[in-house]
Amino acid sequence: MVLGLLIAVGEMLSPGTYVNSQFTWLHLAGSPGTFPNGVSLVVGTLVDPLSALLLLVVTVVGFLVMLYSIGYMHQDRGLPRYYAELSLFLAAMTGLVLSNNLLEFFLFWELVGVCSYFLIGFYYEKPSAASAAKEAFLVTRIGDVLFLLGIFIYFYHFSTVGPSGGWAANGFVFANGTAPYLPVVSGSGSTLLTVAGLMILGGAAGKSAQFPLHVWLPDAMEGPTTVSALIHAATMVAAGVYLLAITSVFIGFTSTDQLAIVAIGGFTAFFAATMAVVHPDIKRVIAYSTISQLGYMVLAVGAGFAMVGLYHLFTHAFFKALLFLAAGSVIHAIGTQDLFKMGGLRKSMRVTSAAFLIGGLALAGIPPFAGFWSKDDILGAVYSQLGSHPLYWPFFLLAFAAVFLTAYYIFRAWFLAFSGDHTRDPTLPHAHEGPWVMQVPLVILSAFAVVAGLFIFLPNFQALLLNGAGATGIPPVYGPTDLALSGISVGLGVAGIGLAYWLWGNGRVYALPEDSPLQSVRKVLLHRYYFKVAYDWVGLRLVYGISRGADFVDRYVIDGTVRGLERVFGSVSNGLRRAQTGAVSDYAGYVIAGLLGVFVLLLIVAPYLLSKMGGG
Amino acid sequence: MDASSFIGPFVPELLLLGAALLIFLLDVLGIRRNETLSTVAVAGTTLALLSVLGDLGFAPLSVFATLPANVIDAAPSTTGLYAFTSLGLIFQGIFLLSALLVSLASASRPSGEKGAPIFYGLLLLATVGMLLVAVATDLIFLLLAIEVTSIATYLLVAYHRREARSLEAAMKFFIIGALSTVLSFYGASLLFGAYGTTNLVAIGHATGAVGYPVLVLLGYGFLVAGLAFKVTLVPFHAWAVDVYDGAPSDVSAFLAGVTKKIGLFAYFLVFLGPVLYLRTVGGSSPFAGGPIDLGGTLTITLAVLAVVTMTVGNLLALLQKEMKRMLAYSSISQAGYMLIGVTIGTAPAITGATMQIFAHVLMKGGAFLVVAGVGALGVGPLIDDWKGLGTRRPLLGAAFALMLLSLAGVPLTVGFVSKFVLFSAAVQAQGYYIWLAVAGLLNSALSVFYYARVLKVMFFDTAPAPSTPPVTDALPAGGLGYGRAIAIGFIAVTIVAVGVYPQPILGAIQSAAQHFVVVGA
Amino acid sequence: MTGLPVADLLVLSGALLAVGIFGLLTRRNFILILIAVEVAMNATILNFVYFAAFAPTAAGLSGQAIAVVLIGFAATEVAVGLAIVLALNRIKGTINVAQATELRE
Amino acid sequence: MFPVLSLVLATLLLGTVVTFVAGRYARWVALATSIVFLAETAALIWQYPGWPGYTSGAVPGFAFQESYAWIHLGWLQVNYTVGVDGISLVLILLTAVLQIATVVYSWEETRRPGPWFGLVLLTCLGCVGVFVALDILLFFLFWEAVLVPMFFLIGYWGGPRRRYASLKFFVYTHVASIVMLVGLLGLVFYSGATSFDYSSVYLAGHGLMTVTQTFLFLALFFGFGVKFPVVPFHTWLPDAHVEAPTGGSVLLAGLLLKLGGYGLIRWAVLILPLGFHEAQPVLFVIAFATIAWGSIVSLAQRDLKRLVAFSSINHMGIVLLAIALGSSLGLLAAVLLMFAHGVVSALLFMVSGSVHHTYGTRDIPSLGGITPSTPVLATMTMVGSLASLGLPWLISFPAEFTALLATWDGLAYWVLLPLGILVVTAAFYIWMMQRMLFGPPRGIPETVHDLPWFEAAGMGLLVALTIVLGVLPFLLVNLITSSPIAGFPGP
Repeated sequence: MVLGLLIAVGEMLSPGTYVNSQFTWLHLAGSPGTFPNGVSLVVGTLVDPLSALLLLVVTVVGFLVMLYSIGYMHQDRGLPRYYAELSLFLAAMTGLVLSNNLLEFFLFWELVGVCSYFLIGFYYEKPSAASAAKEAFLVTRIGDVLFLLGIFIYFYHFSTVGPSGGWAANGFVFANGTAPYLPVVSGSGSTLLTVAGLMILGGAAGKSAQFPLHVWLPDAMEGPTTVSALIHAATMVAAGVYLLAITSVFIGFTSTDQLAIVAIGGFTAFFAATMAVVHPDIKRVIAYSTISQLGYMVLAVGAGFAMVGLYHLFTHAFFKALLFLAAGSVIHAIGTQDLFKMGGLRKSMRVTSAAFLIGGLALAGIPPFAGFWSKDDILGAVYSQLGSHPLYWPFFLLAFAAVFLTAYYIFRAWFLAFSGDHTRDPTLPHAHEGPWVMQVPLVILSAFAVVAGLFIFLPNFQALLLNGAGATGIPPVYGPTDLALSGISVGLGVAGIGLAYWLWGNGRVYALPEDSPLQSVRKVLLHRYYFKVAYDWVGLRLVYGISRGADFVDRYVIDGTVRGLERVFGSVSNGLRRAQTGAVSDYAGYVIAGLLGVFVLLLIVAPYLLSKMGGG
Repeated sequence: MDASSFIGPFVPELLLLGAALLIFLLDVLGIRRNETLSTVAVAGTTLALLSVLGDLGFAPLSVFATLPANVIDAAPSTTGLYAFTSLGLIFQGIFLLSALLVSLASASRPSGEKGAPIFYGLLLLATVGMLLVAVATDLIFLLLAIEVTSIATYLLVAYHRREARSLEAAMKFFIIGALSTVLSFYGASLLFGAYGTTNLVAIGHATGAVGYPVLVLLGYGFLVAGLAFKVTLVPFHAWAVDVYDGAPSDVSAFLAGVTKKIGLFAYFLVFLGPVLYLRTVGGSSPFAGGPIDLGGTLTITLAVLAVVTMTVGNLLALLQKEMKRMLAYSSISQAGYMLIGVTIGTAPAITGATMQIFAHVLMKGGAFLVVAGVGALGVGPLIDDWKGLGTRRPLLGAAFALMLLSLAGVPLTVGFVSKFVLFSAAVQAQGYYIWLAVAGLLNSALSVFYYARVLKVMFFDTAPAPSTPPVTDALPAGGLGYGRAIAIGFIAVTIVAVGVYPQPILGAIQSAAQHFVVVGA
Repeated sequence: MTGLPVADLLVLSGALLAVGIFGLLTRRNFILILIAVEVAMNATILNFVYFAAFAPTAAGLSGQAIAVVLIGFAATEVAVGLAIVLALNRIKGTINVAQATELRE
Repeated sequence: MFPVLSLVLATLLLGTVVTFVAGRYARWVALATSIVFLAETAALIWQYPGWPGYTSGAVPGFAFQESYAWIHLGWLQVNYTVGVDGISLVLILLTAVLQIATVVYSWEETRRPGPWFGLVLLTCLGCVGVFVALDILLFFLFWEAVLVPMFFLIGYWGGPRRRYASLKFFVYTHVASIVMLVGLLGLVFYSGATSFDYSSVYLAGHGLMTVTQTFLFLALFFGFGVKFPVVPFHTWLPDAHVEAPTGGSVLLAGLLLKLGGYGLIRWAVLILPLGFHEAQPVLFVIAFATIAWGSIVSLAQRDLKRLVAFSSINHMGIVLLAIALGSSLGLLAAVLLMFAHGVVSALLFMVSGSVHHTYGTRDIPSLGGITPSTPVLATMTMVGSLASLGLPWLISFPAEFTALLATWDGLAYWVLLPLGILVVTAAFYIWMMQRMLFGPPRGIPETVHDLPWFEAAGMGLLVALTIVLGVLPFLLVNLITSSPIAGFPGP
C-alpha cells in the first residue's frame, strides 16, 4: 500500500510518465481463420495519470479506513476474516488500477466484486445481510456479463489492427497515451464499436450502481460502515467510472455511446438524489448520494471529459468517505441508523459533527470545499458541450436540479442528526466520541475534503489531468470559468441548505401534512420507485417459476418418456409370455403356424421384396 | 471301403460309443458310483476331443490325429454320405467340449443317485449323434444323425423317472420333436423329388439347374420349419423354455449348450448350399429366367426369422422371474444372433456365428452348471432367491457375473468378441445386411437389462434371513463339489482368456470357414 | 426328369401329412398323438418311394433304401414315445397331455 | 521405444487386482497405486515431445505410440495401439488427480474396502484406456469397461434408490454405446479402412462421401452425446449422481462425462469433417438447449447433489458448444473446460457428500448458516461454487473465457445466450450459498464436527489445483496447444 502511495506521489510529481511492463498470462492457439499467429492474453502493469489518480485515492482512503476499523470493529467477531478480505480487496483494487489491458482489468474487476460480496455479507448470520450480498453479486454480475461481451468485441474485431503499442496481436494492451482508437474505426466497425461501448457502459453501470442497476448499492449498506466507506463510496463503485474513463481515453466512444452515457449519468444523478430526500436511514441517504454523485462522473465522462469525471471521483472519494466514517462513528456511538431517533449530537460529538458538516458542505458544492470545484467543472464541461447534441439539454438540467436536492438531503441529514439539543429517542445510550484511531481519519479526511479541490491549482496536478486526457477530444476547462453557471449552482446549493434548515433545523421535525398531494410522491420515493419489488418479482416469481416448470418437465416429461419406454417393453413382454401356456398342443400349433409363416415368406413376401430390392 | 479306411475317420465317435458301452457294462456289473461313471465319461470325451483337436492340426496334439490330412477339406464327392471339413471338426470339438464339461460337472451330483448310468450313457450317445451331424453331407444322413441325438436327449430329459416336471418336459420335447422330424423328413422327401438326390453337395450345385421351383421351395420351407425346432427359432421355440426349465440343470446345460447348435450346423449345411451358390455365381437366380430367386428368398426368410427370434426371445426374458427360464429365453435370442451368420453366409459371418456358438457353449452351459450347483445349495428357482448370493459367495458370484456379462456382450469377454466379429461381418457385408447388425445390436442392448437385473439381485439386494438352511458343504469346494467347481472355473477362465486374446481360436475358425465356403457348397 | 406328375402325388401325401398334423393338434391322448405322428411319417415314406420310381437308378435305389430306414426309425421313435407315456402314466395317472401344464409362465 | 503407456495401464491393472484382494490394506495399496500413477503421468508430461506438427489431410502422429497385433483375420485387422497427444495428456492428468483425490477422500470406507478401492481404480483404468486408445476396438473396449465398475459402485455403495439408478445408468449408457458401435463399425467398413487403427481410419474417414459421413457422425454423436450428457438424453445423470456414493459421483462427473467430449473430438469431429460440418446446426441447437436447460433446471433443485448434477449438464453443454464451433480456439476451450469442470465438479460433489454425512441431509432449504459450525466445509463450498460459476482467478474462468470468445468468433451475437445463462448459473450457486451457508443456523445437530482430515485433504488437493491453475492457466494451455487442434482446419 505504501508502495502504491509512493508510485502515486511519484506520478504526481512527474506527470504524464508511463511505466509499462507485462508478461503473457494465457496464450491461445492460432487458427488459420481468425488469429493467424494465435493470441496472447497478457498481464501487465501500467502507471499513467489516470491510474495514479485512483491509486492515490485507494491508498490514502484505504489506509485511513484500515486505521478507523481498528476502533470501529474492535468488538466484532471474525476480525481476521474482516482484515483478510479488506486487504485482498485493496490488493485487487490496486491491481485493477494498475492493469494495462481490459482482460486483466476484468480479472481484478471480478475480484473486487467478490470481495465486496464477502464484505457486504460480513454479518452473514443476518438474513438481510446475506440477501444483500447475493443481490449485489447478481446485479453486478449482469453488468459483468455485458462487459465481457464488450471485451470480446474489442478483442476480436479491433485487436489485430490499430495504433502502435496497443491493440497488437497479443491482446489489447492500452495504447500509451496515443490517440484513442475511435478515429481508426471504419464505418462498418463503428456499429460494432457502438455496441461494445454500450456493453462497457453496462458493466460500468453494474459496478457504479447506475440506473437501472442501482438497486444493490443501498442494500449493500448491510455491511460494516467502514466497508461502505471504502468500497461502496470511495473506490470500488468508482471503478465503473474509471472503466468508462480509460475506455474513452484509450479506445474512445462513438457519439451514440456518449449520448447513452450522458443520459444514464444525468438521469441517475437526479433519480438517486430524489430517493435520498426522504430516506430515514443515515447510511442509505449517503448511499443514494453516492449513486447520484457517480451519476455526475458518468455524465462528465460521457460528455467527453474523462479527466473531469476522474477529478470529481478524486474529490468525491474523500468527502464521501468522510461522510461515511462520520456516520459510522455516530452509529458506533448510539447504535442506530435511524435519523429520526438521533438529534443533538452536535454537543456530544463535536469532531464528528464538524467532520460531517465539512463533508456535507463539500458534497453540497459550497466553495471552497472540494466538491464545489469538481462538480462545477463537470457542469461547466457539459455546458460547453450542449451544442454537440440537443439531447444533452434535459440531462444537463436534471443534473443541475440534482445540485439543489443534494444540498437539501445532506443537510436534512445533518440537522436531523446533530442539531437540536437531545436525542429524540431517549432510550439511546449517551453518545461520546470514538477512540483516537477513529477521530484521526476523520480529521485527515476533513482536511482533504477542504483542500482536495484546490489541487487543481497545482500545476503538476493540472498537467496530470491534461496528460491523462491524452489526445482526447476537448481540453477541459478548469476552475470557475463561467461565473454565472457557478453562481447558479452555488445558489441552488445554498437554497437547498436553506430549505433543509427551515424544515429540519434546530431539532425541528417537519411532518408532511397527511392530505398533501406530496404524500403519494413521498410513498413512491420511500419504496424506491418500487424497483426492488419489481426485481424481486422477476427474480423470484418469474425466473424461479420458469425453472420450477422446467424441473417438472424434466422429471415427468423427459424422464417420464424414458420410464414410459420401460413400461411399454414390460407390457409387451408380459403379453408375449401369456402365449407360453404350457399346453403342448398349443406349442404344436405354433410350429404349424410357423410353418405356414415360412411358406408365406418364401412364396409371397420374399419374392415381393426381391423385386423391390432388385436382387438381394 | 476296407475297415481301416472306414474305422479311421470315426475314431472319436467310436471312442464315445466305447465309453457308453463300458458304462452300461458297469451298470450291469452293479457299479453305479456316480464318480466312477463320470470318470469314464470324462475319459472318453477327453480322448475324443484330443483326437479331434489333433485332426484340426494343433501341433502338440498331432499324435492323436486320426484322419489323413488330405481327407480334411478335400473336394466333397456328390455321392458320399459324409465329409470332413475343418469347420465340422471345430463343431465336433465344441460338442465334445460341452459334453466333457457337463460330465465333469456331473461328478458332483449325489453319489447314490438313481439312473446315473443312463444319464452318462445317453449323454455320450447324444454326443455321438452330434459328431455325426458335423460330418454329414447327405440330407438323410444328417437328419438321422440329428434324430440319434434327439432320441437320446428325449430320454436324457426324462431320466429322473420319478420327476413329474422332468417327464412333462420330456413329453413336450418328444411331441414337438416328433412333429418337427416329420416336417423335416417331408421336406427332404420333396427335395429328393426335385433333385433326385439327397446329397447336399449335389443339391448345392444343382440349385441352379432344376425345374419344379415350387417343389423346391416347399421342400426348403419344410426343412426350415423342421430344423428350426432344434435351433429354437421363434415361433418354433415354445418347447425349449419348458424343457430347459423342467430338465435337470445339468441336462439343461447340455441342451441349451449344444443340442441347438447341431440344428445350426444343419442350417449351415442345408441352406448355405443354395445361398452360397448364388453368391459365388454372383446373385443370378438359380432358376435363370425362372420365377423365383432361391438364394435371395431363403436369405430374406432366414433374416426375418433371425430378427423375430432375437427380439421375441429378449422380450420374453425381460421380466422373467425364474432363473432357468430367463436363461432359456436368452439362449433363444442368442440363436437369433447365430442365425445372422447363416443368413449372411460370408466367411466372416460364418466365423462370427461359429465363434458365437463357441462362446454360447461356454456362457450358457456354464450358467446352467452354476444354476445346478446353486440349486444343490438349496437356493430356489426364482431369481429373487439369489438375493445377496454374490456377496455371500464372492467367487461363485463373480463367475456367474462373468457369464452374464459375457452373455450381455461386455468387452473383455468371449461373448463380446463373438458378437463383435458377427456384427462386424454384417456391417462388412454392407448392403441390407447392416440392418441385421443394427437389429442385433439393439437387441443386445435390450438384453443387457435382464442380465444387469440379475447382477443387481445378486450383489445389491440384501439377502433375507436364509429361509432354508443352506445344504452347503455337504460337498467339498464350498458345496459345489470338485468336478463342478473345476468345470465352472475352467469356463470362467476361458471366457476371459479368449475374450482378451481371441486370435488363435478366431484364426482357426476363420480359415475353416473359408474352406467351408469354398467346399461346403 | 421332367413330366413327373407331381401334383397328384402331393395331393395324396399332402393329405396324409395334413391328417397326421391335424390329429397331433387336436388329440389330447398321448397314444393317439403317437399314431398321428406315424400317419404323418408315412406321408414322407410314401414320397420317397414314389419319387424313387422316377429317379435314375442309383438315386432310385437310395430312395427305396431311405424308405425302409425311415420305417425302422419311426418304430424306434414310437418306442421312445411309449416309454415316456408309461412313465408319465405312472406318475400322473393319466396320459392326457392337456393335463400336463405344470411348466408354464 | 520403452512402452511407457502400457506401463501406466499395467500399473493401474496391477493396483486394481492387488487392491481387490488386499482387504483392510486396500486403501494403502490404492494410495500407492495412485501415487505411482501420478508420478508416471508427471513423467509423461515431462517427456512429452510436443505435437509433431499437423498439416491438413496428413495423419496426425502421436507421442509414446505403441502398436502390437491383436486380432488379424484378413478382413478384420485389430491392433493394440496406444498413443497420446496434448488432449489425452491433459485428461490423463485429470484422471490421476481425481483418482488420488477420491482415494484419499474415501479413506475410511468401511463397507468392503477391497472391492471399493479396486472398483475406483478400475474405473480410472478404463478412462485412461479410453484416452490412450488409438484403435477403434480398443477404444470401445475401454469405453464399455468403464460401465461395469461404475454400475457396481452405484449399485452397492449408493443411496436409497441405488438399484434403480444403477440399472438405469447401465442400460441407458449401454444403449448409447451400442449405437456408437454401429457408427464405429460403419466407419471402418464403409470407408474401406485397412485396419481399425486411428491412422488408417482417419485417412479413410476423410475420404468418405458427405452423406455417409453425416450418418456416421450422427450415430457417433448419439453415442457420445448420451455420455455428455446432452438434453434430452440426460435424465440418467441426475438419478445416477443423486444415488451414487460420493466417490462414484466424483468419478462420474469428473471422468465419465469427459469420455463423451474426448470421444467426440477424437473419433468424430477430427475424422469426419464433412459429416461434422453437416451436423453442426444440430450440434448448436442441442448445445444451447443443454446449456440453458441444465442451468435453469438446477435453479429449482432442493437437493444439493441434484443441483450440482444439473450444473454439470450446463457445463458440458458449453463443452459441446465449444466443440461444435469446430475452430481450434473452440476445441482448445473444450479441453480446458473439461479439465476445469472435472476438477470443480469433483470438488462440489465431495462437498455435497460431506454436507450429507455431516448434517444428515442434502436438502438445501432445511439447512442454513452452517458456516460457524463447519467453517472448512463452508470454505470448500464457496471456492467450489465460485469456481463453478466462472469467477476469474479460479480454474474455470480461463476455460469459459476462451469458450465464449470462440463462440463470439464463430456465432457472433449468439454468444449472448451462454453469457445470459452465466447469470443464471451465478444465481443458483449464490442463492444456494445464501440459503445453506449464511443466515441464522438451521437444522444443525448438537454435535457437529468439521471435516475429518482425509475429506479435507481430498478436497484441499482439488481446491489447490483450482486456484493454482486459475492464476496460472498457461501451465495447462501450453500443454494442449501443442496438439492437433492447434492446427485444426475447422470446417
